[in-house]
Amino acid sequence: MNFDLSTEQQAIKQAARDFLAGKSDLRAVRRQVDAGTYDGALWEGVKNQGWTGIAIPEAHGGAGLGYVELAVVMEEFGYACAPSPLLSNTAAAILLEHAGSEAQKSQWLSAIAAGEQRGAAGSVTRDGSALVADAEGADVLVLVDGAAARLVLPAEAEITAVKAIDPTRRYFRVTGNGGVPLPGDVTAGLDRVEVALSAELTGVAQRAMEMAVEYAKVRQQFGRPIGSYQAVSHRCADMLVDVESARSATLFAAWAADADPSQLSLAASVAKAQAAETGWNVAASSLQVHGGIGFTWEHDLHFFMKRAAADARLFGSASQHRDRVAGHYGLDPAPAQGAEAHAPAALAAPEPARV
Amino acid sequence: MNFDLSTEQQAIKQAARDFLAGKSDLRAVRRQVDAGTYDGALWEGVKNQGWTGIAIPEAHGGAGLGYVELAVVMEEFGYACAPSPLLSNTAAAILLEHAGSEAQKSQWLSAIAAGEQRGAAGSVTRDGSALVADAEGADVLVLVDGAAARLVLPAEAEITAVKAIDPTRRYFRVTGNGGVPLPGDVTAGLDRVEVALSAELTGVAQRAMEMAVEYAKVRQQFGRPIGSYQAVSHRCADMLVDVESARSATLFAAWAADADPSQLSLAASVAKAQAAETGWNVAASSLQVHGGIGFTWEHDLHFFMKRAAADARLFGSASQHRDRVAGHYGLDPAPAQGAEAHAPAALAAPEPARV
Amino acid sequence: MDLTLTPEEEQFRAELRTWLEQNHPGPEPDGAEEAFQFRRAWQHRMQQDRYAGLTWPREYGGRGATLMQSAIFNEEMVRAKVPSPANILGLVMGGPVVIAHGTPEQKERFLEPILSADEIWCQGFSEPDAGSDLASLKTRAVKVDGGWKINGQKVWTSFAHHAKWCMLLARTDPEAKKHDGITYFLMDMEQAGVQAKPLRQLTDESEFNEVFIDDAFVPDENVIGNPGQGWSVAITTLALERAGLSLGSAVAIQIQLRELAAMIRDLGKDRDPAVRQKFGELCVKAETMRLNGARGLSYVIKSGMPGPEGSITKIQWASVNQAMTEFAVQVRGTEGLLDDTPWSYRMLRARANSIEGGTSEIQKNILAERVLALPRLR
Amino acid sequence: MDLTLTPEEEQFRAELRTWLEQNHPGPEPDGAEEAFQFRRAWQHRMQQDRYAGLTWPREYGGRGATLMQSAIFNEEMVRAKVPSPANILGLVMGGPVVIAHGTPEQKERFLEPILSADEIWCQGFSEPDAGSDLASLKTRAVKVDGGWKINGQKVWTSFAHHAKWCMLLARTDPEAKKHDGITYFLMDMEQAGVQAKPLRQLTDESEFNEVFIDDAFVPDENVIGNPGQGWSVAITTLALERAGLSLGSAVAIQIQLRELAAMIRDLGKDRDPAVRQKFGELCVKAETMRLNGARGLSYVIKSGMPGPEGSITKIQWASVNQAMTEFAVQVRGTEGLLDDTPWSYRMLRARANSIEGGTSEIQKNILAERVLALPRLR
Repeated sequence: MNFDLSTEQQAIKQAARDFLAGKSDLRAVRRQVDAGTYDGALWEGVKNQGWTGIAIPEAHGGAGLGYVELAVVMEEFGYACAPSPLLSNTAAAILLEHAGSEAQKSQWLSAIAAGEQRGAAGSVTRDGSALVADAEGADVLVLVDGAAARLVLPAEAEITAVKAIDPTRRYFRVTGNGGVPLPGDVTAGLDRVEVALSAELTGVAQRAMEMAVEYAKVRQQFGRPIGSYQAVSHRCADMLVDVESARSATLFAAWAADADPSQLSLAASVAKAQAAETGWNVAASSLQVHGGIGFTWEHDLHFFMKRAAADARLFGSASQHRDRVAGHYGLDPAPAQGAEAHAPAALAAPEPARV
Repeated sequence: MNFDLSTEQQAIKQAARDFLAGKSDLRAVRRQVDAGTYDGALWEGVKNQGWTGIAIPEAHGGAGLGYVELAVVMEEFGYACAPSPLLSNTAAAILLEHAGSEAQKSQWLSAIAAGEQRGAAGSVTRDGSALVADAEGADVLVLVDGAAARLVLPAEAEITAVKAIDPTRRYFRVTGNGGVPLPGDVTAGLDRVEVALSAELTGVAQRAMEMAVEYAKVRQQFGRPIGSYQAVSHRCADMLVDVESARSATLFAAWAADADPSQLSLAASVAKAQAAETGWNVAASSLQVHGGIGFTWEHDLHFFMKRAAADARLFGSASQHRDRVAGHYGLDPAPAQGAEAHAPAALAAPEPARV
Repeated sequence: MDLTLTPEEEQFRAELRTWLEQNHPGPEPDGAEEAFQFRRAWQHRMQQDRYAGLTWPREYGGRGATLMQSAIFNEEMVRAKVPSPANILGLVMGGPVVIAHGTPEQKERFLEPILSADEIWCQGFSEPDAGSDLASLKTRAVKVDGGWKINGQKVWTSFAHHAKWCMLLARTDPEAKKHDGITYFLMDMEQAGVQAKPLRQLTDESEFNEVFIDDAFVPDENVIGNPGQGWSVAITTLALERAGLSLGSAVAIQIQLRELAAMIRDLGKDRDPAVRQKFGELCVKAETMRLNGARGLSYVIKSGMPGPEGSITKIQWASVNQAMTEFAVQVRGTEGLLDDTPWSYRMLRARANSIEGGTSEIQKNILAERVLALPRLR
Repeated sequence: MDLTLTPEEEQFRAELRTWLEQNHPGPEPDGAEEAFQFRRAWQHRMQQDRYAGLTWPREYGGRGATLMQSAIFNEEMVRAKVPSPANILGLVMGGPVVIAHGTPEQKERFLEPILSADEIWCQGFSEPDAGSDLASLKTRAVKVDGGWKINGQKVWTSFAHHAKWCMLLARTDPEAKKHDGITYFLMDMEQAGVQAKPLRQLTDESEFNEVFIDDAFVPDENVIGNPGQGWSVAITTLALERAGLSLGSAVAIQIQLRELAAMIRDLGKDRDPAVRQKFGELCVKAETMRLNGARGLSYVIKSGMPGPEGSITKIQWASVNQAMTEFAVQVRGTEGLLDDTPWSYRMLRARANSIEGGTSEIQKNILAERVLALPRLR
């Protein structure tokens, strides 16, 4: 058992870290937020890196790497709070791969994975319209409604910009009943989308924690660094517990997606439930460490807090996932418990004791 | 508006404090726990003080004082963790007063209030039997089932001692379908019983907090008193917020029972929901301040923790009361919201704004 | 213990309600400047019937109201959803500090324009390096002929761009012990040495300003109290500012809880036990905060001085407001990410509640040291 | 990253499962002494197939198992609900410390009786005045002819009444700096100067003892390491003790969560959304703890040394076990006050989780100072 990233995975992480530090540092993020746009050059770079199809099989034009690699990249996008359509594009590709017909896949998946076309995905809300990140300018939309999904072309729908809590990404309402269903296993796709979101949330939380820790080391009050007060240092320790929990859960879910899909349903829900809470809680806690300065627009922290608030609500919420986890642990009526018949391969959650 | 205890109320508080310090200090509590008995002399003293009927009208043989006075006395019984049937006796008297027929009242209430007979009350559980504190040796039992209650004579029921989490009081299962219904307003009685329980919980929490604070002042680790570490001092400050919240809510509910019953339903639920959480949380937090020594039987803290765990579960639970509070604040279907028509007399929770 | 109001208090409330109904200024206009002028007019209306300067003695143009009346007033203002008067800091801090510590000439000069909102007041206490540790402030005042020359920087100053007068703490004796070398000034904001720059918040508003002070001048007659006694002047005002506020804040939260209940019903989640538990818990917390506030007020009315217990409701207010707004956003599900209700703004704004007016950590220090008598850390 | 087990590890698990099924000792008998003898027999059975001393080198009678195998072993022991072996402290601490720091003679003398449970070991580290601040211990050892004379008091000593040997920390040089004057002794418990007195817990059990040491004697040959180096000897053993434990602890919690789910179904509350939320949250916390434990184990396997990150799962374990047991009692409603299921005992016992083995506060200090490099408080 090796829970560490492989040398190749570490190289991908470093490449993503370097790429984003160069192309999307926090001054660049701020510029895009002020302009309400994305940096086209950044997106070109993303495509050139092959990240648009990192976890998509080579047969469908992707890089043929796994969800661990995708999680590694997405965590860095969260760490950088990079304004980019990558997440929504990734969600569309994943849903197409897992739920699309062969025709849909051959028409769209390869193009999206290769970066020739751009996809966007989101979920349908109460009024029947969908909330979709980066819908405008996308070539194809995937709209999820419960366990169903349909593929919609931009021309078939009305796409309206909406003001969202998160200024680092662009959100849209997509209205219209058109489109064709994805016939396959939407849930399998959604679980993998949650892995990507959990990874981004982990990166967001990691950065917010680092900001708090660095500030606590230098900010002096009453003659000593505030990080020497347990009110602050224990707060930071709590952040660490949360961040590591989100990361462990995300990596495990990513690994399950790659190597042991029988564990994915539970693992993805654990990851999203944990990461959604972690993202906001750590960012909010970091703000408390910063005091007033963290409440200013000039400080970068709020971008992370707002991104966390949005990511937590894209696709499944923490409470939906907790409910699902409760089912996995025995609160569903008996028929739904079939998954337990699986023999755990490695790090499986325990079956009931046999003695 | 005067939220302070009156001179008379303060005198009652001091009398109860002195009485219990003299007759039921912690060594006495420990003796009773070891023996599994109550101190008969203590009960005689309680009767002589008139506390068996403190909030019962003089017409029914009580002292004709109010629920504030009852709350003051019950808080002291919690503060002392006194092993005594007073709480159960009080609950029986309250329920008889508010839900009993005139015949039931004249037969039982005066005798209980005067201390000539002893009552006990509890609630019916899933299997139809009731859990009743101090049922054994009682002259009359009041068993509550939802919004109904019945009066049962000991001869009509089977009374079996049960092992409970709280060794400072004696608990029994009462089985049997006999008895006669109390025809009146059980809910009005129950709300007042919750006031008594909330007061006892407040006293329990107050004592557990004082123990933590005193220990934190004297216990030294790493060369200074542990109370100078924010991990400890902020924990104690949190206890204070909880204890004062429980006390404010309890006193308000007691006052409402006396002076403005239209506010009692909400106030009693707020008090019990807060006090039930406060009792356990403060006791558990106090244990953490104490470290290992607080985990020993020799230390008195655990009596308070266990009493808090039991009180929180007698009659309504915190979650039932939270649900009821949610209803009061607008989550009930419209018909149930009639109570809002009441004009608030003084410290009423706000109506919706009118502009 | 008696929680009923006196007939006079009931009458005060009844008259105030009627007055608020008859004089409600209507919805606040959009735009910061428009809103400010709106609030100035509203204060003027209040002043005409002696509702501005409510607790000020009548001889200074106030109503001489009791603390209880003041609490009723705060509650009713919140309940009626009227805006704050434009010169709120002048009314709740500036006037009281001048009345308590000012010379006859200062009272003559400053009080009336506060009431009329002709002169707006702001507060210059916090500095970038002096937040929780306020007494470490570095802004310097040096004695010059006829007054003081001030240099330094202040932050979190509301209304600085509208203000005529700044209640300024500056260090006049760098040799003195930390708290002893501070003096309380009234600094004229309309001078070349003073620059106010709006501070953009993460909510994208600018409630506050940075104030850059570069060789500003304050004449001797605008020192409040004696030089070197500024800390104690400021402390008494801060304490008075808080007394009676918590009841109003609790009522404001309870009104929002009613709003939230309506939203939950609209979402069809009012029978969801998980939602009811969380919502009920918020109501319990808000109500215990309100009752703690009432108990605290009762204590202040009796003792005349706010005690450290005020920190209890300050902590609770931040905690319950943060929890309530987060829950309101959460209960909307995916649509919670939209900025189409007041809740996402409120959720962000609430993060400052545990910082502004003394962080929750400082409040817990106060409770631990001054109520529980635990040993000091420092 | 690869979370599959190697074929050897899979085989180890499979063989162990079979072995546990075939050799499960059955339910533990009532009564403390009966239970202890039962565990002694169980350890003897384990030793016969080299499952006692699992990670000890084969030359000392162990199995030479890897850390991964050890973690699998802990998990399977929990899953099979077999008791701990009687001499658990000898196996996980005593043997490893003798193997790492002992002389050849000490290895010859002490190791075999640990494995066979013929000699039970206990630990004498904590003292009444030295809890979190362990290095402030006061038990004194004075050099005498051929050995040391010991005086002092220890507390929280498990198995003291059965133990032959006590791993004892005592101060040998009162002049030295706090951590430098401490020596690690193996003290014979069977001597007149040593009295063990059971410490009754609030759960009404006595897992631990106080040990009163009055002129006890330890010969020179029973000092581990050099005099004055006891602190570092103890620290390495404590760290090793913890590595690999968290996986087993997480699995134990997850098994109890399954029990809890069954109880919730029996109560008819499995479809109550409020119950499902709380229960699901507990499952999430337990699972993230397990995964953090696995990640930590993976790190230790690679680096050879447990790092400060182990404090993460220690904190989580206490937190989730306390929350789970409280919820289990709570979900029963009024019947939660009864002591007729294991849950009320577990809820009380869980309160010690955030104290025993290093308080949660100390764990947070460790994370803050050693992982996040925040400045030290002291």
